[in-house]
Amino acid sequence: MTTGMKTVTPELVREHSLTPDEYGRIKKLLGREANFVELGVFSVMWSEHCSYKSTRAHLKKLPTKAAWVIQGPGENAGVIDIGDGDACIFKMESHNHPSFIEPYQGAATGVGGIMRDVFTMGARPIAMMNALRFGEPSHPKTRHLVSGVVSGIGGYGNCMGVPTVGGEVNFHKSYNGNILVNAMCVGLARTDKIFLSAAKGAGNPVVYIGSKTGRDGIHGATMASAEFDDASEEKRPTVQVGDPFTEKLLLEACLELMATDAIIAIQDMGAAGLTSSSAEMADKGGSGIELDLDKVPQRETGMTAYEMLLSESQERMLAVLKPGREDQARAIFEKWELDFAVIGFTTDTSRFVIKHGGAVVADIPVTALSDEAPIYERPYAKRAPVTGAPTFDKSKPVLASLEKILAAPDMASRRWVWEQYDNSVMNDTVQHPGGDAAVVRVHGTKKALAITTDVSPRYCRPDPFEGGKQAVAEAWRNLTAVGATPLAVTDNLNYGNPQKPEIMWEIVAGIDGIGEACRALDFPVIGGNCSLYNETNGEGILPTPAIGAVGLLKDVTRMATVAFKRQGDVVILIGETKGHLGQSIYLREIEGREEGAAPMVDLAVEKKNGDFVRGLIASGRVDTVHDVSDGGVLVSVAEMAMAGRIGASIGMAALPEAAPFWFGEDQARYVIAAPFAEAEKIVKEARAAEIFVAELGKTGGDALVLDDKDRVPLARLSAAHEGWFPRFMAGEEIPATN
Amino acid sequence: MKARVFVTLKNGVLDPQGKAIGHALNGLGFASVGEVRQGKVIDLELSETDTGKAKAALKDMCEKLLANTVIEKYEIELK
Amino acid sequence: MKARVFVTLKNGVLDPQGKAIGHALNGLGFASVGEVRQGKVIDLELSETDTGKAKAALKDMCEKLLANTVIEKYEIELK
Amino acid sequence: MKSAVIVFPASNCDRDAATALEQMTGTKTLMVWHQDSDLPEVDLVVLPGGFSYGDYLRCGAMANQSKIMGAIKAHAGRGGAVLGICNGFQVLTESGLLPGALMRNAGLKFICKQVGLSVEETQSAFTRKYDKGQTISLPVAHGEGNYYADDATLDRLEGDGRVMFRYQDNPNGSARNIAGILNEKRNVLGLMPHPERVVDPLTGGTDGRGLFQSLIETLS
Ligand SMILES: Nc1ncnc2c1ncn2[C@@H]1O[C@H](COP(=O)(O)OP(=O)(O)O)[C@@H](O)[C@H]1O
Ligand SMILES: [Mg+2]
Repeated sequence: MTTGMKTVTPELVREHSLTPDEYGRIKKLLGREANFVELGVFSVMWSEHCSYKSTRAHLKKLPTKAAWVIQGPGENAGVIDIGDGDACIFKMESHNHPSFIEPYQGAATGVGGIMRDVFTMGARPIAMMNALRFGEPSHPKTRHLVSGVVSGIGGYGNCMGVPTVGGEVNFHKSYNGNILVNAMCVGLARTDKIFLSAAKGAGNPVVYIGSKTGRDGIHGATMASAEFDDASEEKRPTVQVGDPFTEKLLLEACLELMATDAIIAIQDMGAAGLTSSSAEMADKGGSGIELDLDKVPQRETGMTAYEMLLSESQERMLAVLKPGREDQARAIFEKWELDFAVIGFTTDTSRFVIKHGGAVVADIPVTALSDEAPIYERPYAKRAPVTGAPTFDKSKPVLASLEKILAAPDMASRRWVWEQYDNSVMNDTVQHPGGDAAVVRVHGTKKALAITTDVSPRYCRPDPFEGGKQAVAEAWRNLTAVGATPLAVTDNLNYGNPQKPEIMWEIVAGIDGIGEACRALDFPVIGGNCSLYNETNGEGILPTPAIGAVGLLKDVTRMATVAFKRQGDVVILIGETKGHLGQSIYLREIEGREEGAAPMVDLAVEKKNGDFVRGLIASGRVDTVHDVSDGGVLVSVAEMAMAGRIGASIGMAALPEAAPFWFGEDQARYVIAAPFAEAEKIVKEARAAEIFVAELGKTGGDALVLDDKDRVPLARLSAAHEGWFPRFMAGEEIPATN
Repeated sequence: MKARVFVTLKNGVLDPQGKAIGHALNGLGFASVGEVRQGKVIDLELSETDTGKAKAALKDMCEKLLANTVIEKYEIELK
Repeated sequence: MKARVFVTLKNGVLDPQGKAIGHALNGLGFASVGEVRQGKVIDLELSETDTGKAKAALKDMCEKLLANTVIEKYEIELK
Repeated sequence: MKSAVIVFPASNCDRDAATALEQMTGTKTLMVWHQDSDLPEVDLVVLPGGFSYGDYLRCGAMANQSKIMGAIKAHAGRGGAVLGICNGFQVLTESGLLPGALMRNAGLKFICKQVGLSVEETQSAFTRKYDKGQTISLPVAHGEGNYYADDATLDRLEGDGRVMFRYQDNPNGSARNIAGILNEKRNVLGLMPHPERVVDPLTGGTDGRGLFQSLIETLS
């Protein structure tokens, strides 16, 4: 038996990404030098990923409470009450780095990981979303990465039989060397059947379930260690391979076990595998834990304690059972042909004790790995937000600009992407990808969940605070636009290196912006994930705080979609248009510049306008709504027309300048369509409520007609909108910009 | 010239397919079957006549396209 | 004993994957590449020590599970 | 009509099939585990969609080795109705209950979308409620739905009136646009599109109802 033990030197400490100060703290907590295994354990538990050491102090400022919140941040996923004893459990997580190295497996295991976070809490996953950012389309790696990531997400999610119902895709050069793959999973459980990770009590069996442990994904920081030198490169893959088949069995087996009352606590093995799952469970339960690694099911021979503790093999879970229930649990896992082993027990010593080959190889106070982990108030340097309104060429014809925008990489239809995802399995998908929010029915009821992910990174660079606010507001707006009551948020904060004061400021301001919006909109944050150090060659990505959000439709038949439904409906714009072109899609795609202030969100107006629109949908008066976001009003109208295959004739009298009105990205706006009589009433009511409202025109025909004079056939717009993605992926088109 | 390229997962990389096949074979009563690994075999016709050049080109093809060297290894056979 | 099984598409059965690979290789500038066919290679560890028995068992495995003889053919190699 | 849905490891449209059947028949659907060796007494056996055994090796190949397959073959042999949807169709071709094979989509990508189908034959327990030549819209969701058979087999299928559905705009490269076929005795149907996903206007339409109504009328 190789113990894998070696002496801890300053060099080794550094290789584990721990600072000398941090190691000093470790020695103090242990009252002695750490051994090699312990050093490995500390390095992963005190890593940014597990300890949130740069962001923890700031994340505390986010609002996390509401009457409907059952579980806020801190568990594997957040939980909200959606009435009738039903709970909705959801979370979003990044798999950025692995997806850049190996797009298919990186994205696939990202999907698998977030699903485990959700089903470990007792939920059956019912919907997946993904927020993707790639480098500019002309970058030589982009197409390969898009192709691999999309098929990886599909490969895993489709096999699991969980519909992937939406997401985002952006292209920007800041992601050339660092793509973002954020996956979100939404599940359903009963409020009285939610499983937490607190391993309370002593003497309870700790069981290992799922796949065997191999040398997968052992932390890159440890790669240089001599212990591995004899083995070939091949022995230490840094990228994990996903096995969705096993995950599907694991899901069914866990839900079957959860239907019994045998479980005290359960947690998936995610980052830092066995180490973090066991340490976190003991920490939350206020107990100690003792594991015998010889009992861990192993895929390879000769694995050291260090390797087993740090392995990130996928499709594994750890559970603490009530004593005496081992056989009941084992029978379930054997039926599903999964590994099952009792590998330890809880203790009352508050220590994390690991045995291997009969010897104790690690013995650490549990709190040293959790509460005592360092927290940094990293210095940050405020950068003045970019201000000012950009200039633009007033002579550009509006409809030609529209056509160009609809075919821009960030604006073109994502059909190529979502047709590779099974978005209707489980038979409850009411709104498929392509609308403002996905809508998924709560099985067997008339309720439904609305789900969206949003952020506009191009606003977050010039103004991280407003950008953070805007991401939340847009998510809230997208849920509102289908008629749902927005309930809660999960965030995925993707930023650069927090040790750079300017980046740290982007993080702090972003969190502040998110917090302010969530408070104003009564939209608590119930979970999230931070992905920092997203940089290549010292260049950070655009700040990308992705917001995943869920809302509730009490009656799914009272719902709105973006498609125009009737000829002759009046098209109405709700919300004020000042014509904000700073950082807009128009400016970037038509003028070729990224300039000016990001749009400001007035949260009070946002709430007022949104509540008004939602009221119209809920009362059954309006069934056609689209929010106004990227590209502005004209893009929204065009999307509604293309979706419904019904044209429109619109116009605005006495516009001083056309482009700001049609393409400006002012916030808190919606386009709705309703039959004439209803529309008249709506306009009156809006005015009475002091909500900006404007009649844009009427639906009908097969073209978009502007100001009764310019027209463009819908078929032409659709061809432009649908054409770009498939052409790009076929290698037929590599645009120079963006 | 004909060439055959084998692309297989590196040792230590999980092979879910191989695992499932092994399991299924055991289930069918083939008790003697131990570990199973699945890979790809790619047969190519080459107009190249120089063996050395062909080998070099094939290596290049493997590195660039045929194998994902993050998780896979390859072998080249000329016939 | 180690065995290697090749499962490839029968001649005449269209192989879109092979075609796509050939196309991509040509696109990468490997002009000498003609037809490409992709198949599977399955490596098995067998505890069986009798070659004859192993071969028979492998044939049986191919017929029962490893190959779909409607579209595929197989070759067995013992090492 | 009493029906059973077979559950293989990683079947994932099993619940969808059961729900659709329950909605259409008003009776409970029985779920049968792949390890069982007997079928309950039912009129219809459904092999559902999904990724049995992860679609590893070949779609449907490992599911075809399940214990329950013996009972399914016996049921089919007695003239009992068998419906294989998507992965279920793949299991049926692997088992030899239906001819041909389902290969990787010609475009090499998984495809999930609503497709137009023409109902080619109405002389069957599965399609009698449709009109001959009727166009219906059903979703497909598969990576390997490219139907292949040699020309002689294809000619025979067509000659016998056993091609039940054809794609109007072939999404996967299937020979002769075939989306669904019957066996010789006309009691086993396999198809790639998902009729069970279109029985509710809220979630995609009602064009799949005709198939279940046909079965109910024939088998009840
Ligand atoms: N990665 C993706 N996966 C699935 N669907 C996607 C993805 N990206 C975008 N979509 C879908 O395409 C539609 C348009 O996306 P987007 O323009 O980001 O919408 P919005 O501006 O309303 O947030 C949405 O329905 C979205 O869910
Ligand atoms: Mg929207």
